[in-house]
This record gives sequence, structure tokens and C-alpha cells, in this order.
Amino acid sequence: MSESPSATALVEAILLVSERPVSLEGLASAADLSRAEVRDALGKLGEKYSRERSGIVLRNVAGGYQLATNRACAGAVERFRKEARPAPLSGAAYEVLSCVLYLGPMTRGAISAARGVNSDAVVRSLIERDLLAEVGTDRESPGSPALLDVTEGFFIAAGTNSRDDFPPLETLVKPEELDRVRERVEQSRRPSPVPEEES
Amino acid sequence: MSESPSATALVEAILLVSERPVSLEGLASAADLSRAEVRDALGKLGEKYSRERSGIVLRNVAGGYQLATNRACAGAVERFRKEARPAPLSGAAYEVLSCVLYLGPMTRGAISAARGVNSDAVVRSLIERDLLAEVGTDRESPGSPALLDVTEGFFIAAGTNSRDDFPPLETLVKPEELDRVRERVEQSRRPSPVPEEES
Amino acid sequence: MTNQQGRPLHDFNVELEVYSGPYEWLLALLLNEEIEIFEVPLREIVGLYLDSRSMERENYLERDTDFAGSAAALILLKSRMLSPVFEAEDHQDEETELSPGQLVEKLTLYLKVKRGAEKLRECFVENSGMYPSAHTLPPRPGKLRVESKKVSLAVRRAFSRLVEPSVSHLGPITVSIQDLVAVIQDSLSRGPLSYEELVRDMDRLHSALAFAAAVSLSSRGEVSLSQPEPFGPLTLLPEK
Repeated sequence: MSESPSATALVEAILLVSERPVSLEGLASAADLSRAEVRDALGKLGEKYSRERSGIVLRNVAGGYQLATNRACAGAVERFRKEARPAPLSGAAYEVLSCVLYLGPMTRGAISAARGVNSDAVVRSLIERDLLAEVGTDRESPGSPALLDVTEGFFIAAGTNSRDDFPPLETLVKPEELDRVRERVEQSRRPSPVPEEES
Repeated sequence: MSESPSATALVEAILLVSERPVSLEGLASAADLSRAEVRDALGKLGEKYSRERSGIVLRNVAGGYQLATNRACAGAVERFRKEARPAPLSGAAYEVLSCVLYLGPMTRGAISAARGVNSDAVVRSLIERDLLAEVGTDRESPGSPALLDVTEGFFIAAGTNSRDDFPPLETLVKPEELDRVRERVEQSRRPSPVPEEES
Repeated sequence: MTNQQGRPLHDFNVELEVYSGPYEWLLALLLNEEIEIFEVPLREIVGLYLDSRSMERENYLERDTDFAGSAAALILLKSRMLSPVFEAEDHQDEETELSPGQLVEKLTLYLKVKRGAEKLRECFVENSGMYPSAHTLPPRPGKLRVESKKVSLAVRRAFSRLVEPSVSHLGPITVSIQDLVAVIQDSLSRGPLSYEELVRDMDRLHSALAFAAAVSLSSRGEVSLSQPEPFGPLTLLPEK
């Protein structure tokens, strides 16, 4: 390459040396390029590192850009590292993440209350996996419990940029389903035919 | 990409996740390819990552193959290194640091025992980030494992001068909790209670 | 990944005296105390599940795991109901008497969170197995920040976790499910065993654990439970 590398080459080189996603601004500043030039370079790199052909792909996650291995090559990568793929998350873990994603930042107590079961152990394992983090404290509550939020690692693992990439909470349940909730609640509130037992 | 990635893609993916040069044999074995196939793949990658056009180049060094940034991009790479905000520490990393800060110097085994979860990977990354260092060995424990302590870099990163600048442990944790932790740490130093197998 | 795989038990329906419909809904109603846990024969649910169980299913392991998890939660719920009132630390318990509107709201929110979780699972699965570059440069000295407050929080988190969850509300626990499993197994070697007989001299906690032990043995296929009518006498029969 001549002494003046192309914008694409500069962006590409920076992406290689960063494990984390790099923002458009970060790329522009390090490569000394305009944002438009960086965008153009990223477009070209998107072709060079396409999911269809390349073993390395360009991802746009957690508000930035990142080179990562194509998931079709995961087997070979894991064999090479002699590491198994991390165990998949449990159903409870996804529920806790969904809680925090949509309703957070929130305390452990609030998560447990929303789910109806104690979630402390799940929260602990999600902190360990760097998908949740303590981001402050809830000074209004007794004991100022820690507030939890999803992390950059969460958005990377989900392949998304931000909260906005998820469907709004309101759209997740169809009106018919809501009607069914109401119906069932009413049904279950009718006087029970079973005689009440002393307890 | 379909479920069966090309030989080139496999080799490319492995090279991304290895910082060090990988031998032809290493590539062949991880990618489950013949040496001839790997050689062919490397030929194609040599074109994709040519010094003339690409910001990432394929190097053949130290008896192996390695991806590296193109020298022509060194300026941008160094600027990025200066400007980049390092990845924030994970929750697990903070736990390990706080263990060592308050109970250290201590061995890897003692850290894992105090936290109740294997912490070796976290310790490794903290050593890489110069926040922990090996400062001696614990001669009393079987195998004389290394003792770890927080580094000067840790105090600089925390904006503090010494251990005394952190709140005393007693103000953070209940005495009975502390006793349990100490007991666990102590137990981890004793030879394993598991009966040894005859050989 | 399809939605169906995301919710292994989505097609498991139960037909009970007090409720008929999707199992998942039953759980939600129970958690919100809209259906009294005493009214739900866990034995029947286990039976229904075993009937619907098929190793042919692609996700049978996941189904089993999910079911075992939720069944264990039901047992816990039931045993909690049998023990003295647990004084929760949060203020949620003030709303023991939820109006139908509040209940619908609570259930709806939970359902949304659950659906959100299913979507998340799809995202995570689609994005698994992508590994970042290992060619990173170490950060420049002085760049790294350690927040002192987070160190303090981490101390609490790391050192408090070893403390067992408080069971003061349960009173002294002198017996485990395993103990009661052994007692039941021993009694069964002499023939069918009446649950009422078994728990006659036990306090509420022991009775709850005995019940959990019986359900556990039943789900392991070592015992069959017979209760001809709700609240009728419960008999444990050895499986041949």
C-alpha cells in the first residue's frame, strides 16, 4: 500500500485491534476521517465481510461496529480454542433480562416482584456473564439497593444496537390475549365451588 | 453463509480469534481440513488481505499465519489506542478486585473460594490489564500457588493512594458474613478433603 | 429458532377441577394467588404431564427441565403456604388484595415480560457463536477507570452471597426432603401408605416436606399417588 492508505483500510485496521464495537465517531476520530467517509468505508467493508461468503463478518451492535467470526464457523473456532460454547441461558435468565431491558434499571427486589419468584441467583449469574451490571443505587428504597441494567455485552450478545431495536412492550401481547387474561381472571374470581379448607 | 462454510472462511475465522501465529497443522486440525486445502485457503486469503489494498494483512511469521494491521495504517491504530475508552470492568472483575483488595494477597484458589465461583479467567484478564499481579507464593498451601495482589495501576485507576482510602470492610459486610468468607478461604488452603485415589 | 422451541411447554394443557387451559396460564394465576394452591392437585398435573410426555419430541429434554423447574416452584409455593406468613422485605405484599383490574394489569405485565424473554432468546440464539477479534491492543496506562463505589458494591455482593437465604420464618428445620423420601420408601415396603397416616404426628413444615417428597417420588416413577376426589384421602402406592 502506498503511504496514504484508503479510508476503508484505516477503518478495517482499527476494527481488528478492538474487541469491542467502535462507534462511528470513534472510527472517524482515530482514522481522521469525516463521518461520511467512515460510513462509505463501512459500506465497502460490509461487502468484504459479508455473512454469505466471509469467515469474518462486520457487525453493527451496541452502537458501534465490530469484526467477529461468522457463526457458521463457530465449530472450528471452538475446536481451535478448545472451549465449548457458553451454556445457553435458562428460561428464567431470559425473563430477568427481559424485565430489566423493558422495565429497568431496577433493583433485585423489583425484578423478583415482577416475576413473582425470587430472582437473586439468576441475577448473580447474569452479572457473572456480564449481561447485567449494577449501575447505581435506589436511594428511595430502604437500604439503598443496587439498580441493575443491561450491559454493552447484552446488546452484543443480542446482536442489537440499543433498547430501540426491541419491539415495544405493548406490541408483545395481542389484544385477544389480553382479553383472555381478563376473562380468566373473572372466571377465577367467581365463587369457588370447592369448600374452603381451614388452614 | 450456508451451514457448510468454505475452507477459506474457516481459516479466516480461526485467524481472527488467535492473537499468535497459527501453524498450518493447527489450522488444518481445527478446521478439519487437509493441509492442501488449508494451503489453498491461505492463498485466497493472501489476496483478500494483500498489503496493497487491505487494512488487515495476512502475515507468514514464526512458522505460522497471523492477521495483523497493515503498517501503512499504524498512525490511525496508535491514535485509536490513545483515544479508545477501555472496556469497563465487568461485575465479576469488580468482585475479584474487591476480594484481593480486602483479603489479599491471596491465591487464585482462595479468590474462587471467597467468591464461590471459579475466577481464573477473570484473574487472567485482570493481570493482562495490570490491575492484579503475582507478588509471591503461598508456601503453606499444597503446590505453593502464586499469591496475587492489586497493583499500583489499580490504585491509580481507582484514583486512590492505598488500601486505607477504601471504606473498612466492617462497614460493608456483616461480621458473620465475613467469618464465613474467611472460613472458606482458610479451607481452600488445606489439602483437598477428597480421598485420594489409589494409583 | 421458532417460537415453539422458545416455550417448551406452550402446548401443554391441563384439565383440572379448578382450571382447564394452558399450563403456563395456570402458573401465572397461581403466582398471583388467583387460584388457591391448595385447590390444585400437583399429583394430577404431574400425571397429565407424564401422559403428554414423549421422547419423540425434538425438545423433550427442554420440556422436562422446564416442567421439573415449574413443578418444584409449585411445591415450594405450597409448602410456603403451609408455613407461617413470610414477612417479605419489599412492599409488594401490601397488595395482597388486588382488585381485578390490578390483577389483570399485573398478569399482563408478566405476560409481556415473558414474551419479551422469548424474543430475546431468539436474538441470543441467532447471534451465538460469533467471536470478536483477539488482536486487541492493551489500553494505554492511565486510561482504565476503577470506580471505588463499585468496589464497595462488589464486596457486598461477593461476600454476602455465601450466607444461606433466611429461613427464620420456617422455624428450625430438622428434616430434609431426602429424609422424608427415605421414610416413605421404608413405609412403602410394607404396602400402600396413607398420606394422612404418614403426617399425623408431623407439624406443618414436616407435612409440607412429606408432600414434596411424595410428589418427587411420584415424578421419579417410584410411587403412584391415588386421591379419588379433591381433598379426599391421599394414598401412596409402591410402583412395581
